[in-house]
Amino acid sequence: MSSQPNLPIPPPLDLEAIRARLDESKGPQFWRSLEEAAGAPEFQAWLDHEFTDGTSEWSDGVSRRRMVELLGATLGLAGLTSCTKQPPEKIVPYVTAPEDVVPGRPLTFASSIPGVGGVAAGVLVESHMNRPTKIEGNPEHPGSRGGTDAQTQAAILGLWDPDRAQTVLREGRNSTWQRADESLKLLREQMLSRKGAGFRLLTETVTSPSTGAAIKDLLATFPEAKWVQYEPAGRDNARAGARIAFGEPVTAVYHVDQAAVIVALDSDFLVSGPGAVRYARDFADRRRNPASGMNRLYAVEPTPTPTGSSADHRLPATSAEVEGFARALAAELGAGTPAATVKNAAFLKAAVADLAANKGASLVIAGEQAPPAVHALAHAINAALGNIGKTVHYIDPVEVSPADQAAGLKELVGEMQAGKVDTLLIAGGNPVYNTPADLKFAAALRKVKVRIRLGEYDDETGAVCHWVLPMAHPLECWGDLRAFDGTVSLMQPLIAPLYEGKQLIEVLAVLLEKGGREIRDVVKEHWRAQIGASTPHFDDFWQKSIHDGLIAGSASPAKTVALRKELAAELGAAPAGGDEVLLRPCPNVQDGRHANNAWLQELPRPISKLTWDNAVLMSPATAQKHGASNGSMVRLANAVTGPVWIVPGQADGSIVVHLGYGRTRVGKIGNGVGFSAYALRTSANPWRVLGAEVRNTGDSQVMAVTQEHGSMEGRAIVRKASLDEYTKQPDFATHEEKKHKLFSLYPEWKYEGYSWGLAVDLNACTGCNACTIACQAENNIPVVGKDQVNRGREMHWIRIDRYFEGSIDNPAIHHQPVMCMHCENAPCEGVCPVAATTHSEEGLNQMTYNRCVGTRYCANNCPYKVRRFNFFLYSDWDTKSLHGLRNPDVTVRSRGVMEKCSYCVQRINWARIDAERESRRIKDGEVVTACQAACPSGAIYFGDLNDKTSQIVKVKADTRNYALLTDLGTKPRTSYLAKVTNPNQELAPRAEAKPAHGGNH
Amino acid sequence: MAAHDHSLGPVLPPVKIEHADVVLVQRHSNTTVTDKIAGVVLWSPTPKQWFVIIAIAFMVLQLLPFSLGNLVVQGIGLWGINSPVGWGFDIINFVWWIGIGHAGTLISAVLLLFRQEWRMAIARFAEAMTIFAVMCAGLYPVFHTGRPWLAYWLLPYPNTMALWPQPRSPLVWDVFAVSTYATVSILFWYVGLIPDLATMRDRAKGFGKYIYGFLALGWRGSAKHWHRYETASLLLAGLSTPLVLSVHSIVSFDFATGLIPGWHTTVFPPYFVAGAVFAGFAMVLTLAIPVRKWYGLEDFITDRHLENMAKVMFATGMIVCYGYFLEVFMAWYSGNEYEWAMLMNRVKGPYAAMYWALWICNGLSIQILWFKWARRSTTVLFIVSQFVSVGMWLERFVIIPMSIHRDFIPASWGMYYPTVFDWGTFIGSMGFFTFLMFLFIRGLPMISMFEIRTLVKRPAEANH
Amino acid sequence: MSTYAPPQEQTAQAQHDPADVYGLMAEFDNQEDLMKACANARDAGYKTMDAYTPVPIHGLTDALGWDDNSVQRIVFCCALVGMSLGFGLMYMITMVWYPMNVGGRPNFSWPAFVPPTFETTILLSAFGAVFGMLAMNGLPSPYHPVFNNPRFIMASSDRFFLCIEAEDPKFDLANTRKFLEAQHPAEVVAVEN
Amino acid sequence: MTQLFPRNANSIARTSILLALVGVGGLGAALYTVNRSSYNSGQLIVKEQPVMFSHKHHVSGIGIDCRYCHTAVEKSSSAGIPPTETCMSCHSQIWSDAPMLEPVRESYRTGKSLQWTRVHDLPGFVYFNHSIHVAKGMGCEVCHGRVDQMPLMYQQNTLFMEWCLDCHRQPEKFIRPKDKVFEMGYKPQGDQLALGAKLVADYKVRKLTECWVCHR
Repeated sequence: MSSQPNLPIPPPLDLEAIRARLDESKGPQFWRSLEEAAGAPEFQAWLDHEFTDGTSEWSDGVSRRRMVELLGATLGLAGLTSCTKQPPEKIVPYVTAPEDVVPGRPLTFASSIPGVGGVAAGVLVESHMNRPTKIEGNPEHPGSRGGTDAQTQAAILGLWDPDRAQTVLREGRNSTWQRADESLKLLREQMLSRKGAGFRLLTETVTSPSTGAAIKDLLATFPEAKWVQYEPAGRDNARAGARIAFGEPVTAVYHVDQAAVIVALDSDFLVSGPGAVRYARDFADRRRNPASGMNRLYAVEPTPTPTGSSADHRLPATSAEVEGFARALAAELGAGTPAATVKNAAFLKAAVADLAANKGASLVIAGEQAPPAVHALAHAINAALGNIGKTVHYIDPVEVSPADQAAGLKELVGEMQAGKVDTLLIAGGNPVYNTPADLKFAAALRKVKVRIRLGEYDDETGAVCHWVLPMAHPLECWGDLRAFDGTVSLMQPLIAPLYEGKQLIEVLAVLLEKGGREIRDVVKEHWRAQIGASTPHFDDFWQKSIHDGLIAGSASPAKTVALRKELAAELGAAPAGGDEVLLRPCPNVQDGRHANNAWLQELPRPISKLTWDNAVLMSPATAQKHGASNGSMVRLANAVTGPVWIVPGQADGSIVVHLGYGRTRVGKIGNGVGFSAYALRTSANPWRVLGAEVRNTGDSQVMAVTQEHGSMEGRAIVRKASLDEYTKQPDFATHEEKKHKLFSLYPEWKYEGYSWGLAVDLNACTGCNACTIACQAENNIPVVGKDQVNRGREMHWIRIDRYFEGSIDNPAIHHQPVMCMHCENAPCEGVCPVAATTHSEEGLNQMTYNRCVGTRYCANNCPYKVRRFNFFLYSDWDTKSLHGLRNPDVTVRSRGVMEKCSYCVQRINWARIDAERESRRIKDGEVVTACQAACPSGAIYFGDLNDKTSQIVKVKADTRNYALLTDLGTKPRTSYLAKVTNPNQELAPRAEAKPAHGGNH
Repeated sequence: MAAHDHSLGPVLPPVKIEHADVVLVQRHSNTTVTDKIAGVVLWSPTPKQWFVIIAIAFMVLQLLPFSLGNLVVQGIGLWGINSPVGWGFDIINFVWWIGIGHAGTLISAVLLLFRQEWRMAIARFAEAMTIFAVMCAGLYPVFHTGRPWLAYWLLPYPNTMALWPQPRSPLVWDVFAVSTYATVSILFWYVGLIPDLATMRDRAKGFGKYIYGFLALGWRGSAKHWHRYETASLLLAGLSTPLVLSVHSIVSFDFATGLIPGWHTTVFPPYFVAGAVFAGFAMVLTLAIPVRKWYGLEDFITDRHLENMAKVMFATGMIVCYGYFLEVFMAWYSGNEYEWAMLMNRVKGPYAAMYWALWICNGLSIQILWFKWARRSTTVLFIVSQFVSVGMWLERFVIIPMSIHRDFIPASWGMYYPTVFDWGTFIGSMGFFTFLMFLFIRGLPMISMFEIRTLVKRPAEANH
Repeated sequence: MSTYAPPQEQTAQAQHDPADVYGLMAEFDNQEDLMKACANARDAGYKTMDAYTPVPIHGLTDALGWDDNSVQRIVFCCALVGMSLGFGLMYMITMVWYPMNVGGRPNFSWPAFVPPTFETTILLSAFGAVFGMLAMNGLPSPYHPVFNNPRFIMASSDRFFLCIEAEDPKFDLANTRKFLEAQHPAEVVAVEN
Repeated sequence: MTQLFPRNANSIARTSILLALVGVGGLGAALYTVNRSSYNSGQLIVKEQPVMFSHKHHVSGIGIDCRYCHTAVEKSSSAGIPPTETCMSCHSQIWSDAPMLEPVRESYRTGKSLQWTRVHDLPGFVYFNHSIHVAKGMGCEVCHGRVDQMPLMYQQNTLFMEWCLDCHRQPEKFIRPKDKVFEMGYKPQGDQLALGAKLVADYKVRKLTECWVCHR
């Protein structure tokens, strides 16, 4: 049926693709006839732009479509009538059937994907006929426990991205790997003669032991050669902090579940940074049941993060104030550092008291971008509190070489400037784009005689290199990586490289004249050498490890560390305060590596809900000071110009700008989205620009934001209470609405068989967006582009509503994932004139796309506004590679039909069929929705409400359980567990929030 | 026949009769009635205004195929609708046009039941307006669907999917109501035309007489025919009266059966019907006032007609205002926070201007009709009519987009801005309407001759 | 006065072969005379006759001694059919052909069936009224002997006619003409068949 | 002479009305027929195939079980089309040089797949699962007909939604004992409806007629 084994690209007649084309719509047919009818080049261009990416090209809306309007109008009827019958469909069977591939049934393989800092995310990848289509977390993996973050979910789109570097380029002209290898061999000859002098290897952070070994091998063979690592959002500060504290760049591993009190210093540890996925789970485990040992989180941060919004107490603070707070905290807790003063003494006092009261059960976490001093202080405080070994332990750095990357890069550029570098091999990363502006990397690079680029995209760096070698996507690679706790996570390819991609270790092999070996074996042999001796039956062991996706028990052992006396001294003086511009990796595209990932570009940023743009984030007061409002363009330090976005709860005086935008050469999606903040960066101060001039240019720009209204209007939507209120009244969320009985004139429907229901624990939800992307990947949800988002037409089936509550300067921030409620009395169903949306015996609110004529009445009548409409042909029919990405079990919707969350009915159906075949009931946990599977903190529960033993039944029995707008009599199947915060009595509760009760009175 | 030519045209020169308080200026015989009205079509020179208007209408009409063509080809996204506002101009205009249609049926049916003589002069005209308005209205439900080529799925017909429409949906009710309304209106109109078509047949020259003759079905004014004819007309009137009430009630169900604040309102059916008549009479006046002038029909459409229409318009207008008051009152009285929020959004939300404009157009402007002189001044009536037409359009804007753009979950609130394609479709349909209306005036007797004849005082009566 | 001067030679009296005479037609210039003429004809025992007028005249059929209420009956039957068709359709769709759970409402949610049923009732009744009326009137009949009278075109404008048809048992070309001429008509002509 | 229309105009008028009515009815009937015709359903139409494969020969002639080639039918949604090697497992020995089989051998040599034309072609938005139907006692024959008597494969049934529903509403009319599923020309012992009712109960067959059973 589908692709043959080892065939790099799915064959043109991919069953799913054809199915997709045959999907109910006349759309694809029509477009085909339009193409045929009008083969004009500008037409092709138009089609490409409008539909291959279906993104920002929409932007100037109607006008840019003018050209085809008349033509379109005339072709209209032809297009519509010409497709009443299906074209004949081909079946392409295997020639030789591979083992254990059953046509139509997906297989799952364990693998790993490197995140920022090269730290592994353990994943399971679903593969349909050798087409990887969906990424899930690996429950066996310590860094995942089954959860994933948004980037990992979106990696699958990265794999199929049609804009990836597709072939070897030599000075911009197509070439071949064979040619490349030849010149690499020549290079090897030269290097041998000169001991590799003048050869430099520039990579991102390497945590892969086998690749590390190969590099070491290289450096051994060519002693004069040098290896430099650089990542713009690397962990330099963490390492530096560890050096100050312990004299060595150890990596800290936290046991968040062991901590009763946590202080996050400018740290978003629940969502970003190594181990975040695991930490989110551990953190949530201490909040799922408020009654038993709920933890308390203090967050001190410049700009609101998901972590900050999950905190019980949050203090907006400029980076200087954060450090000041850290110093004061350390001093108060007797870490032997000089005292310091802070703005908000009460907050400090409370935190200190709380920490002191929980020695050994408390935790202070410094953020990835926090200056080294803060890291050092955090270590010192944890030591002082006796947390080391309890809530935090230290391990040898997970990096192969924990070098100071900034320094390394600086030196390299110096050498390049000085012409000391003849050959530079840049593997991964994108230095021309993301190195600090003051280094003028591009200029220096031009001084290098031979510039070789191994990259996933022919990007900004590739543009100035002689050779551009396509790099394989992680899902096309064999390899090994280390997880946040050192666990060795194994990578296995899910598909042969789509575009001739190779991995660094293969290129090195050529230089080392060790080519020709299967990477699979290279990795295996590496580990045989490492642990083979100590492992009986290594081959079986290895087989199992590959199957599990990790080497069991390979987590790095805890290291005993001791604080250095010099710590206090080396902290240096407290930093100067004052207005600052802080640079932060974007929560979605991070340092820019995901800039061409349409899913991440269109994914609303967790707090601002912006899409397709980065912005100059300001507190309301700061914005006022600069006379700026949302969208007004400001010029920063006379270097970059960007639109302002006002963020309640941001620290006054701190302006935050996200990195990763303004890419000029990455692909159709990422080019020209936002502005590049790297221009503000200096190698000395990568994260902070002090006293940068801010000038309001007077013009403004439209921002595509998915939520225009941030207030709950006093309605009982997110219901919450403090721990005390909760203990006083456990059913605070519903006791109001319990007062009045809702009745119906109609008899109730009975649900005898299965009865599906879903619940979201608002106490666990951090608003990290993983579920939204997981849903998008699972259900073939299209991307619509900035202009369409602007018109309020985004398609996400799960929207995460973000509400501000309380003072505008430091509001409480609530996240609420809203998907279809599958109401038993669904308002949408009664109004559909063609019965395209009806109710199933199992209580699902069914949306039958192929019956929908698109009156949109259902969406109008949906009180939750969870229905999404295909106003245009949003699904991409034309890009072949994207057909490979699609989930064959879900119809690809076409123009003019409604769609919405289906509770992943395709998964329910598979489970039901498997169960029925064995004539048994579906077991609890057998059906896991995509969002539930992805959620790092395990906030989503799903199951059969008629199975009294199921988890969902227990969850819905919780006193916190409530449903939205029940007073409308819709009887939703989706419900929420009300939020309970654990404020410190010493501090006035953050939001002057008495619990918002159910019912509307 | 040979003797018959333009020189023998209108026998009575049009004379302005001051404040004729009669339904027919009594200087007519059956003959002159025939000559005057049939003459408009058959031999009187066509006023130049007719050419101007129909030319403009024809040009404007071109917007319709352009807008709809693109819509079908490229997608409904060309309109300004979005999530949460799934209905915009499409349904606004649908309701607006349907409403306008109602005046015709009301005049020809309800007034016939009440034996109102003044209906006779304007009925034909108003019924034609009904038909064309319904045709315009009918465009929207079809083209507002995401996949118009499948709109026929709303009809109950046996198919290989074994699927049927879903009769709980008000949209299905609409299909039944609107199609029935269109059919019955056309029948009613045609039946009314038959005797006059016979007259035209007997007056026309050349090929025209064959066309009229064909349409007249060989009507010969036999007493027995008249007998059954009158029975049928009476029955049709009796059927059309509940029909016309049901149609706009059902249209109002599209909203009243929804649960959106601002839609979920029990007062809708009566006040939609009243609003429909309100808008309809405004449109009748808009058309009647200039036409009567250009064709010198003051004898037949007298100031009495204008005044009566003004009175109906005024009365229905006041009912509509009562409806608005009731919405406000219920929002407060229900004590429901969503209802109240809905009202506040109307009063001071982003679209507040529309709401207040609505009050000015439909509430304030008609107050001048308290005065008799105003009710008899064509200028005043014409201007008020324009206000009312705009006002009734605004009412639908206030009800449809303004209710759904901010409903229950604040996070999903949004705004609605029409695009050029929204306007193109709307204005295009106006052109379509005007075009058809003026074709009708040129080709068929716009006033029912045989009914007017019944108003002619015969010498017998005229004497005493 | 009329806008017409129908050619005189055609209105000249001509002797007709009784076989191809449809009837005798008397022309009146006002409806009072017509009414009287009809009443007299009825009293004189004529049955098969008809009057032709440019306006509906109440009581004219009584004067002709003729009555009929077929249209009412047709409409009533159509109404019943329409109602049962409408409701039957709704019932079959929701209960028999494809019952499904729609928004938790019962399959037989009859209140929702009322509007469509109402509309079908009206629709069929209207058909009954219009097509019943035409059928009963034997329309369309583009050809009819009465049109043979050249002055009959005035019947659709301002003249009134009474035609006593040859079928009438009491019809006799000479006597009937005498009878009609006694009714002060503008003129009496024999209409060819 | 002021008659506008000739004497026969009346009869012409009335007949044309009659004809119009008949015409409208006829048009409806025509649409209905075309809609259900094999032109629309593809029923009973033999499609061009790269190799003239005869199910008749292989099934009734040689007696190969369906599952020998359609291996996935009990495990998966798709029954599975055999890889070339399955053909070659026999045809490397017998008919190993029949010109008719050249495409097969070529495919095996070159590793390029044979491209069959799909005979039972459901639209993309319909999700049919072979395994569950087979597991619940629904014989191949019920949908695919007497494959053992088809020299060239064609589509036995309309595959219209109404056709699916016919069985989904009354499985007892078609269900058979599990061990007879792959049997061609199966005849129920005794009354199908009685037996069917029993089997439906035994196999816990659900009458699934809701949308998401087939459309997702």
